[in-house]
Amino acid sequence: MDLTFSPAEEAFRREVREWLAANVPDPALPSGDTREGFAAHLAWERRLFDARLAVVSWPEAYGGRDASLWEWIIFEEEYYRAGAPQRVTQNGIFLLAPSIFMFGTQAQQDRYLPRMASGEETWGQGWSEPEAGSDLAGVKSRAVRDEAACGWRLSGQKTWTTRGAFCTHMFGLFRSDPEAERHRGLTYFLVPLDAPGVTVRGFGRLDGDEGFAEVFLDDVFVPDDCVLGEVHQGWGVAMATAGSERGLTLRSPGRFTAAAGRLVDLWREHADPTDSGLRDDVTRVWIDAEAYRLQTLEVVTTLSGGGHSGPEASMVKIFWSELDIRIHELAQRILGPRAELEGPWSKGWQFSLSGPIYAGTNEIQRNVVAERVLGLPRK
Amino acid sequence: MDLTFSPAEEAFRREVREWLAANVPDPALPSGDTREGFAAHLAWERRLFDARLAVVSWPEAYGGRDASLWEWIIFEEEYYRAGAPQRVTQNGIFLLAPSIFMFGTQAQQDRYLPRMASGEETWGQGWSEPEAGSDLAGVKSRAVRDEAACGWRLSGQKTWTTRGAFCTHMFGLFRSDPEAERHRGLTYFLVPLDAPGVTVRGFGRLDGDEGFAEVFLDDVFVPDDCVLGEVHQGWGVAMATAGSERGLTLRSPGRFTAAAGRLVDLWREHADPTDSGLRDDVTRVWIDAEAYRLQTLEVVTTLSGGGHSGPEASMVKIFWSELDIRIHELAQRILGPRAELEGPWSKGWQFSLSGPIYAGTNEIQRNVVAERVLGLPRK
Amino acid sequence: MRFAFTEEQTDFRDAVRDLLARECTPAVVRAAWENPDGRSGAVWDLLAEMGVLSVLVPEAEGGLGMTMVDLVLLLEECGRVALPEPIVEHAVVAAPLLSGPRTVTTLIGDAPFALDADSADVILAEADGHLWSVPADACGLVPCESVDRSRHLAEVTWSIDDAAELAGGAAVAAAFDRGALGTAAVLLGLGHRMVEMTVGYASERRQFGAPIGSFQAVKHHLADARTALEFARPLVARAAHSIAVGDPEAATHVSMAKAHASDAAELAGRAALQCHGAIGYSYEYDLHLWMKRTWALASSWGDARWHRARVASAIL
Amino acid sequence: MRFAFTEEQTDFRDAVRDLLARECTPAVVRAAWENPDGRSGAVWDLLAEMGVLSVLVPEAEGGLGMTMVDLVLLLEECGRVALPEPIVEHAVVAAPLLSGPRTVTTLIGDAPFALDADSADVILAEADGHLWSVPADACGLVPCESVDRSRHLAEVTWSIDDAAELAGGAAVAAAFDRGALGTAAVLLGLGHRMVEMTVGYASERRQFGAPIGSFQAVKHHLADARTALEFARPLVARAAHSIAVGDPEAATHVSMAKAHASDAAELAGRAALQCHGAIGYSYEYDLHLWMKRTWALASSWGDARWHRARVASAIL
Repeated sequence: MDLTFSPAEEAFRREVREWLAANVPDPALPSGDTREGFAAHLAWERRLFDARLAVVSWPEAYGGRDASLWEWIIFEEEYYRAGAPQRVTQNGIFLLAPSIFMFGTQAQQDRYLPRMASGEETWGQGWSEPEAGSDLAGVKSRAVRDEAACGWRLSGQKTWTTRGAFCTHMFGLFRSDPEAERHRGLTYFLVPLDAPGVTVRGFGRLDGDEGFAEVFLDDVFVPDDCVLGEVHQGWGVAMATAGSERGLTLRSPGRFTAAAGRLVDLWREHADPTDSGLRDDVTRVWIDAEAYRLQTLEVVTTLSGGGHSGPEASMVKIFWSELDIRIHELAQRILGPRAELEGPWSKGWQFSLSGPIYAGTNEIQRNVVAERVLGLPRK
Repeated sequence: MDLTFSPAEEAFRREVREWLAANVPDPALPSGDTREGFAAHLAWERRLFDARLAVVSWPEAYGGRDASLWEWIIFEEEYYRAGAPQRVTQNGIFLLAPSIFMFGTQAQQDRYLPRMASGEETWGQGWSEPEAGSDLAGVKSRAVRDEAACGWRLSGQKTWTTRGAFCTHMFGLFRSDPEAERHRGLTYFLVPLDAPGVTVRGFGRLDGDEGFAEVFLDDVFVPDDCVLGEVHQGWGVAMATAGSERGLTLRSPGRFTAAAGRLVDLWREHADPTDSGLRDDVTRVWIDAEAYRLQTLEVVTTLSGGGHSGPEASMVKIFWSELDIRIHELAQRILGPRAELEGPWSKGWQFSLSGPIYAGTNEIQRNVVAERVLGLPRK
Repeated sequence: MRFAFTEEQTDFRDAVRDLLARECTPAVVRAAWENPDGRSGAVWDLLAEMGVLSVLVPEAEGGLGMTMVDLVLLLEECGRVALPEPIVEHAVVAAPLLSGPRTVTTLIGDAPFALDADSADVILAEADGHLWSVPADACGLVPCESVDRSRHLAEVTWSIDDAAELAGGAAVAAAFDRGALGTAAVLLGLGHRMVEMTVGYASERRQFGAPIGSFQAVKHHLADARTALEFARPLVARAAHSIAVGDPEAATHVSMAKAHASDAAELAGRAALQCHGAIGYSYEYDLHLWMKRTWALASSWGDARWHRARVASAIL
Repeated sequence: MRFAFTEEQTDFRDAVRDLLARECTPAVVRAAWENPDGRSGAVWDLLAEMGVLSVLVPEAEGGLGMTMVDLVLLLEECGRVALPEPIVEHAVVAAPLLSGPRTVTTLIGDAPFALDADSADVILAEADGHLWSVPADACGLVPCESVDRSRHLAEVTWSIDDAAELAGGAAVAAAFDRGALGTAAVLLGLGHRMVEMTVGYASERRQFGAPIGSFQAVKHHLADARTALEFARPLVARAAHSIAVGDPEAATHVSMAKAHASDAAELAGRAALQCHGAIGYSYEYDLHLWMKRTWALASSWGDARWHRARVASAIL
């Protein structure tokens, strides 16, 4: 057991910290879930990319640094500690890219990854449909083979596409074999949102920002090279992506240790220090953020040694999403009657409430823990 | 709305309070869930009966006072406030007797009720079987008609019979129609435990006291007048009894307001008064005990006006059982390292843990609330 | 002993419920988010006509001369429809002291801002242990944006030179207690409506081949919320009775009610959102109108911990 | 950076697990409830032979000369089988200071009583900021009955005249921290075993025509318990590492671990009992042996709130 970073890793940390100190916008950018804010965030993404900090763990050829998972952890810690802008590119970089690395052809990797890293192309997920939310295998959107045109024609409706009204592309599952049921006969497509037949309608999330979109597809043609992985094998590709969403890469510990740190600052500024109940609660979430960071270090040790992440990822998702709520709930309690005012804490509180819902509700995650970690019977 | 008791009710309160002050044993009796303690408790029950305080709400003919529900509430408040002994007769008086009043013949009422009130005969419930716990409709114990002898022959095994090793009688459900399934074809029997063919084996509950028994029945003959209600109609009788268990009569608010009061005393004696977190938690359970008391007053108002108690009783069961745990959990917290010692609080803590399990687990109760109070779909 | 409302009281409640169901639809609430004054328009006047705003005004002054017991039932209905009005400030806190103006709001206790001061005629303000009536147009207002956009909040500056003294002594504390209890009653209605909305949705919405309301996890979330609300109700009714009869422990009873109702309604909001899933998180769906009102009211007029601390100082 | 145990460490753990599974069966735990000394008999000597009791004893003194990192893995195994022994007192707290006697127990920190003082040879006691070695037969013992009857507790009176000074200064606090962390590790094992027992039972037990473990409510109780334990583990491992390398924040890390492990194990106990239902409430079923040990250890060596207060004074 060795809990120290190497001199090279510490040097990387210093570089990141210094660059962020010099470059993080002040005042903060407007919300990236508005049209105006999204544009401002893309400019920020471009600066990250130019500093080769947009995708540190990717190969140099695609704009990264071939950084290790440890360096990625360091980067994320510093990024959140600096209060740097949210990553509006995250659903591409963290959800789609791992699947492109795993299932994409060389041509697809070369085509999509650099533009994703630079923010030139931005991606929203096309998972949910009006009748298929938690039950993702219930998707009804269709892909019909167009043999003559060497491609597919997509129809149907996707929804809950994050920042879909501002993104250039969507990835998602379509039913390519109408005879197959549930998990079978689905294909994973990469869809440009400017293709003829696509209509995007943005809508507001809890805090009113236009953070989501419905995407209507009416006989939208995409060529064969927009299929990721094998035809009809999209479920496996999607599950790898969903694994990324729940697992390591999307919810780096830096996010929660930084939030717990901000809560401690808020406590110092506004709370009654003799209120031992509040002290206890603030300390509890601070410890939990540490526990989350340490558990991630265990997982990274496993992955760095060639191991895999399994259904334990569902525990991680339950833990961070509930921790995030408790952090923000405490902030609201400290703010008292001012908690209802618009501001970073009330926005954070509202955002935290999405945690137990998206990326598979926590109810589904608890089923997974029970059945696949503990081995309880499905039926 | 009138929240005052009448002069007559207040006079009754004074009488009860004074009698208890003069008669409650000091030091406290040994646990009624041991053989020795049970006998001591029966002597206490006899004194209560002689003072016409054993069954205040029953008719005078059976040893009661025809007291109103309001007077019953008053009696219970005073009883718990005085720290009077647990009622080892409770499963007869509170669970079985309401069904005898509702379903019993005049002869059965005359035969069973006075001896129950005086403690001469004591009753344990015969609901659960090894394979039928929460799923009471799964009982397998059989009742076979013996036409010649004008009675029934009972065989099978009951378990979790409270204080069964010390009781004289058991009430319970037996499958009288072997062709019928689940809720049908069951008959409700009153069984003397000294009948030939009955074997009783006591066993320990969580705190080690012999609070439960298994009852083995091997071709036990009982005459026809041991059937309560109609043959094959036992489920309805049992449901009325189970309603009593979950509903008003068994868990009178006095139990919880008294426990919350003892917790406040413990807090005064042992806790750090500047610990605002603990103050907050103690206050919360005290408020909840008050809420429970007030909600009972609402229910009694409804019942006194001729109304009925419905599936809302399941909310009551969830609430008191979780309140009881929280009261005792706080006591354990206040006691700190001394919490593990044998004593009234650790005994109370262990007993409180049975609350969410018996009388229908709280999981079952939540299903009832969801389906029958809220109207959510069963399947 | 009779711990129940009278038939007259529940009849009045039913009449108000009917009116509000008809007039204060979700569309009206939603419109208040965009209106210049953040309010309901005609619904306020209909409530005035019906007497709801003057329940606590003596009959001699043209009011109904009723008590808090009558009023909490009506306030629960106002919560049920998320009425976007300063109903607590006007009809509960101010009415017994000051009737006449179309809209009165308040600035008492530790409240950092006043609700709907921009559309009120008079502000009932506390200073130096007295309550003052201040014409709203004599006040300086600095708007603060609430997450519930129907709640027009403002920090208020005012001068005693512009004000008329209304009351002092025990009336000040009593006014605050009415506000806290009125808010508790509104929270009850908000909580019940959120549970009902969710039961409706969960009974229709199907996933994995079954209505999501048939899954035990959904059932148990909602059962817990409903149970919490069940035990808040008698605390609210008892506190109303204590105020009405002048019980010396009325303030403690109010705090018990507000603490429990705040927690119960917040629990209902959490359960409602989680059981809805994504749709509940959408700005276009109505749930958030109720949720945000719940958050605001749970932390107004003293939050749950503040009120429990007040109970603690009485009982510990 | 490598946050994992070595293969040597987990191999040792596996060997201890095998030994304990074979030798420290539930029957042995149950027997300890009736034994004169409340202990395991031969298991203690087998652990001594295997070196488990002298992990922290320097090699020069005949020990294994290992660290807390090695030891917490073994303690978790002791918890898993509910080993009825003063393993934390002897092997974790005392061993680095005092090896030789067959059994050493302790009386340090704010502990009101000592464990198994009636069968110990020596009591390691704290007074005046120093640690003293006191022959057990020179002490006065007043027995106190624990709900876990394998825990023979006693209030101890002793005289410095009978004692030999062992250590002072930082070693006193370090001894307490080892005890707290050792207890956290034992709690982890207790918690995991209770979850496993419950998974086994719930997979077999059928009600309403299905294994009760297939019902979502049961699944979710157990998933929550398992998740709480999952995040206690790295806190325990990190605190062990901090002690081993002399990290100046080791005491804070120990408190984080003990607080979290106490809560997680208690949650596991609650979930286990509730999911078992009545059978878990029976004295004849084994679950209560684990539950009662969990209650005792959760409130020993500082309970969760005590340890969080210590963390608070470091971070707030």
